[in-house]
Amino acid sequence: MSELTFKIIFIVAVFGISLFVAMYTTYAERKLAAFLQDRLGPNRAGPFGILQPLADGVKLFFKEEFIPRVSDRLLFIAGPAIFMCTALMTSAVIPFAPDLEINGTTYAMQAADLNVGILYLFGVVSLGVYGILVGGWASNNKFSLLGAIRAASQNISYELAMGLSIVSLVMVSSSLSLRDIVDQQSGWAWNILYQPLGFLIFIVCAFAETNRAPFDLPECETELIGGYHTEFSSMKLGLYLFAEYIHVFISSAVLASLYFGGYQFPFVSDLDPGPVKTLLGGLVMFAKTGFFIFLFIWIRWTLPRFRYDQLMNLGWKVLIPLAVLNVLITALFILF
Amino acid sequence: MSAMKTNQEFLAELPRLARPEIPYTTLNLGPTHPATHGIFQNVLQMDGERIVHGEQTIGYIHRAFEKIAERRPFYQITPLTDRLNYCSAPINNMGWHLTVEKLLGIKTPKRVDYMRVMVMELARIADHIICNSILGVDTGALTGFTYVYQWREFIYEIYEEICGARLTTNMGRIGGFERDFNEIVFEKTRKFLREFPAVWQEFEDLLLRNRIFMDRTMETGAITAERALNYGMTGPNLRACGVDYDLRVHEPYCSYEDFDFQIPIGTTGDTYDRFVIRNEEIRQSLSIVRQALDRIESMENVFHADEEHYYLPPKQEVYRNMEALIYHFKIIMGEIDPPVGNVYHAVEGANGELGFYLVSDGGRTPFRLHFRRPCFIYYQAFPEMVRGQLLSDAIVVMSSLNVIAGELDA
Amino acid sequence: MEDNKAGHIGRVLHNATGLECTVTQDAYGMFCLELPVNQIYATLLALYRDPELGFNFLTDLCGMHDPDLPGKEFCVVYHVQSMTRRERLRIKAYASQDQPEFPSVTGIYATANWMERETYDFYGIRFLGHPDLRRILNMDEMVDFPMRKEFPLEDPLREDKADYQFGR
Amino acid sequence: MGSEIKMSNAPEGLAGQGFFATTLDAAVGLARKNSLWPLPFATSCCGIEFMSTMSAHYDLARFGSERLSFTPRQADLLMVMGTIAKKMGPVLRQVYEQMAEPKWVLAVGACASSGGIFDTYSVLQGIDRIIPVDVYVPGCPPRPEQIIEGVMRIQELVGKESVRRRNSEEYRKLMESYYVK
Amino acid sequence: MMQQAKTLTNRAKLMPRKPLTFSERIYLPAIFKGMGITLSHLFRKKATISYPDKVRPMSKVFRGLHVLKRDERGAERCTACGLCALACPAEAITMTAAERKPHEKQLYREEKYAAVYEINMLRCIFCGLCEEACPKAAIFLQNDVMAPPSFEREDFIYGKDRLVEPFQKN
Repeated sequence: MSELTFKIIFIVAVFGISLFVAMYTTYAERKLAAFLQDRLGPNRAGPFGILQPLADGVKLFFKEEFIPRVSDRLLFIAGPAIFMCTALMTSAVIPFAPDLEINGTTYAMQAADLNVGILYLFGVVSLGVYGILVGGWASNNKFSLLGAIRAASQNISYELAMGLSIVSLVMVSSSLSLRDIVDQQSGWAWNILYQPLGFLIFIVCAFAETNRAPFDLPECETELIGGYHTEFSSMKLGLYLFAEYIHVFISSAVLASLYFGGYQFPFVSDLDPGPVKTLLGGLVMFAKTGFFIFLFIWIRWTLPRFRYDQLMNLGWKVLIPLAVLNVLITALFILF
Repeated sequence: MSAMKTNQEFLAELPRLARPEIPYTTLNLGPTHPATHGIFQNVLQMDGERIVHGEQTIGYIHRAFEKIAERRPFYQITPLTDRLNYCSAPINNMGWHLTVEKLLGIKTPKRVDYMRVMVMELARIADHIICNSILGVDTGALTGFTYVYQWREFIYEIYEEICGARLTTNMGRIGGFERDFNEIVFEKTRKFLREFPAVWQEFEDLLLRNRIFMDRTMETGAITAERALNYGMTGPNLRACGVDYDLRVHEPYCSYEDFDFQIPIGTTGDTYDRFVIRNEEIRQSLSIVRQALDRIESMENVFHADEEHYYLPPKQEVYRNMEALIYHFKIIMGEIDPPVGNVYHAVEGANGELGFYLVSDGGRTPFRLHFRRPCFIYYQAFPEMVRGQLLSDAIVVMSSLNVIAGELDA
Repeated sequence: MEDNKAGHIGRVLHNATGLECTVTQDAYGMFCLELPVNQIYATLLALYRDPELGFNFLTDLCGMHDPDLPGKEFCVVYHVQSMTRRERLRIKAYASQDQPEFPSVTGIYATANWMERETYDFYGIRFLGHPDLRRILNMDEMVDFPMRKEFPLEDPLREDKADYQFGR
Repeated sequence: MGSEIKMSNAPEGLAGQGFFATTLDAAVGLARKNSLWPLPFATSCCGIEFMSTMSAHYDLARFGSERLSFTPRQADLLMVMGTIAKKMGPVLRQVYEQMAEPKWVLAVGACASSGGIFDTYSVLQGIDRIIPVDVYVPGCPPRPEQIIEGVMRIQELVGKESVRRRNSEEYRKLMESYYVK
Repeated sequence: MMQQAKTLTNRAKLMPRKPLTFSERIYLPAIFKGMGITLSHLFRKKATISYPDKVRPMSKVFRGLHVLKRDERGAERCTACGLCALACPAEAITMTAAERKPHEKQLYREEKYAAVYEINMLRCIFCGLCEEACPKAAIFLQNDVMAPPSFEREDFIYGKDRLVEPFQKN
């Protein structure tokens, strides 16, 4: 199998897995929310309701496409498309499992091993906000516009702190490639142990970047009704909702890779490269990702949300100084 | 970045900002906005996310209660009062019965009073549960709501044992109750008193000292006691400003003077204070229910005043006794010959002073019945309370005021 | 003692406004006062300002319509309350069908705003000096005043009820 | 979670070795009925009972309907709960018109269905005067059981409906009779 | 005025406002506490009663769907006196009275009976006043049956065919 064929297969597989995970994250969200609230959650569509996401998907697909007369048609369609695309693109640089070696050929379990992987990640994630901004603007609805503005300012503010927390991580690992970062964390040598503060800042920012509670201000059901997607129906809405869950999935994967050793696990790291290691490594990676997805859901159903100005205060006055402090501390450690 | 300014700074700058060439954004909050529980409209003039000015439109579920009341005999008005503040229907029922009894000069036995007190306090708890947990929902924390709502359901179960309905209870009759409380009522109330405080504590733990929640609610929608009084605020919203006006103590009705409880008051009158006051009122109400329950159980089984002109005779009597049958017909036809007069009676509803102004001309229906609906009166203050604050504040202020549309619009 | 209380309120009012005020107490313990329309504002202001009586809380304001009282068809009932003395005072004022006009007390009580709008909405009683006298509960397009006794209660368009039952 | 929960039945179709074929209508109907996102148009008392329906004891989520969409664009099921005054009528209608097809309407409670106790000049005597109603739920307010029952009736309706019914002449006529564009 | 107001009663209980402590200022302890609470519910017994399969027990006095009772011989109790219609605040009950013919003696208990008896279930508010008003114990609100939802408005006019309880032979 040539390199290219494998890459294509792998990329398709990653897309498929992302979509599948995102789909079942919606299910998990509903089910877990129910369990956290002493309820049962969806259980009529299929055994334990596992066909629920499918039902939602089909329903959304067959719902009327609606483009308000006063909206900007082109941008209205572009919004969800951009959002979905960027969400899917982020998965390119994530190493999902250790390399697979068959008959002397090495297959990397990563779509693209960029040496500036982290920068790519940032670039694409910040593009994602355009999806919200464009969609919210094009709707020509005040609630949508407010949501879009909130999203833009929130994402920009939190990206700074996120970037700074990554800076110290990069200082520790002296590489911008996600793969290198993961490979360095073999066994128990996870970055969380060296960068606890950085991790905290990063995870808070990750919540904000994915627009999840307690930072779900752009959407904010009780204030802005649906925020940026108020005017969207049918599959356009589906794309927005779906992309949000892909974001959750990717954020969890990035969190796992950067701070929790990705596919590294004490026993797994020591194995010889081969299908077994790849498989187990992949499982470890997914388990860690799954935990973070659970965390995302768990926090969402526990906390009240911030107010717009408090969110800004937290971002600019707390997280960024803390991140700078973290950089300084890390620098001092490396220096001495 | 205007979001960084304090409200005072913002309001001080307003005249400068208010240039005619830059119009404010008009944001239409309602009538079907998710945060307007029930239906009313707030037209907000916004400068970014700041509210410059607000104006409400109400009347979206105006149902002409007062007009209907002029066409119905007294006992048929009870189901109407249910639908005033439907979150705590029994308080409305009892308030109405107390008003009519005041007009007719009926003295109810102590046990009936205590039974009423018990039911009213349960209703108050139920109402405050809704208000505070919905405040949680509006700040984004949905989960606490489902925990405490289970206990509101439990209160429904108690209602159901008493009267046979869950929400709009039509509970009680002029002169007492339609039947005695059964064993299950006492049992369930005991269970409620035993187990609910822990659940409520859990809910408080989720929110009360959580900084996100505190930041959201503190210093939002504050109003001074003076303005609150001028706006006619009563109930928890007034008490949050530091005025200990509580009709249960002020003008004790229904033997409230026999009970030992306190009136929680706040200091600043902001959303957080209203939340805290309602929490504490739930605790006080629990204590009242406990006291009432102890007294009821040790008393002889009377559940209505002995007033053959106004209270229906027992069914068995109606089948056998001619006199009873006549009274039965007379009462159902509404021919109870009430005295001519004006009565104003107020009870401490869950949201404040719930008054009934009843004018009787001696006919079978009231000549005029006016409901003093606390929500209607204090909701006027909303624009003043949110002026200069953010959109998110408007939402939490709205839900902490606990405006019930049924009461608002009547 | 009770009579003295009523008399006391009357005297205080008389001293403050210079107008004749006879306060009585009804069978249910409520102090009552009947005033001509032109004295309402002065009296309520005096009540509001008097620190001793402390009637500074407007509990309720509502209208009333009685077509059988010629010249006094419309009535506005004010309930004011003194929280410190735990007393309530009911003030009634009448106006005729031809000129249902009352002074607005919104200048004293912010709360009177909606109450007066409601009364206007229901009875068509005009409150002079009200900042924004519009309908509040009913639709703006409505022309009648629904709480007047002659206005029918029922919706004329209903179809699922039988009117012939028992004289309705 | 016991096995006594009745799951939605698979649509009728041809089952064979490794394949299962059914009509598009049946499949879409099945999907739709298990994913009815309600728009709670809660005005009064019934809205409180709707809260009960959503909360732990009754849990409408079991039917896949817990995602409340407060924006009409995303809703499938308009649940009108509570009195609709004449002042509110145009608003309700606007909300209905804004909903994307296919849409269903559930009138919950006496007031929404017929005006109920409020036979007055200000209350609309049943929302079916301004929008077509699919299922009525009696009660004032109905118990959550009845609301769930009503949602199940809607599900029945949704499951049977063909994908293209909304393009049909009959449907257009219905809309025209309500002057819905 | 506030000074006056503060001394209204001697039962006031001031709810003090405690300033945020350091641990509260840094958000995390409260967040973890909250997460602990919600997590503990994850493993708790669920409160849900799966309605169509399991029915929540209702009280004995629950006011459900109406039924027109028969007496112990199987004759209809209703005598069409109209008190229920009069007592109904929703005006949901209509009836037409008729004289009992001699051969109908086993059908109707009294000499007058309701030839037509209709309840508009959409109007009905289930307040129970009709049951209370009935001097013959004829109308009764069942405690275990709820009025079912339906598709058509006409389905809700309950005539005698659906109201009178089925004849049971003892």
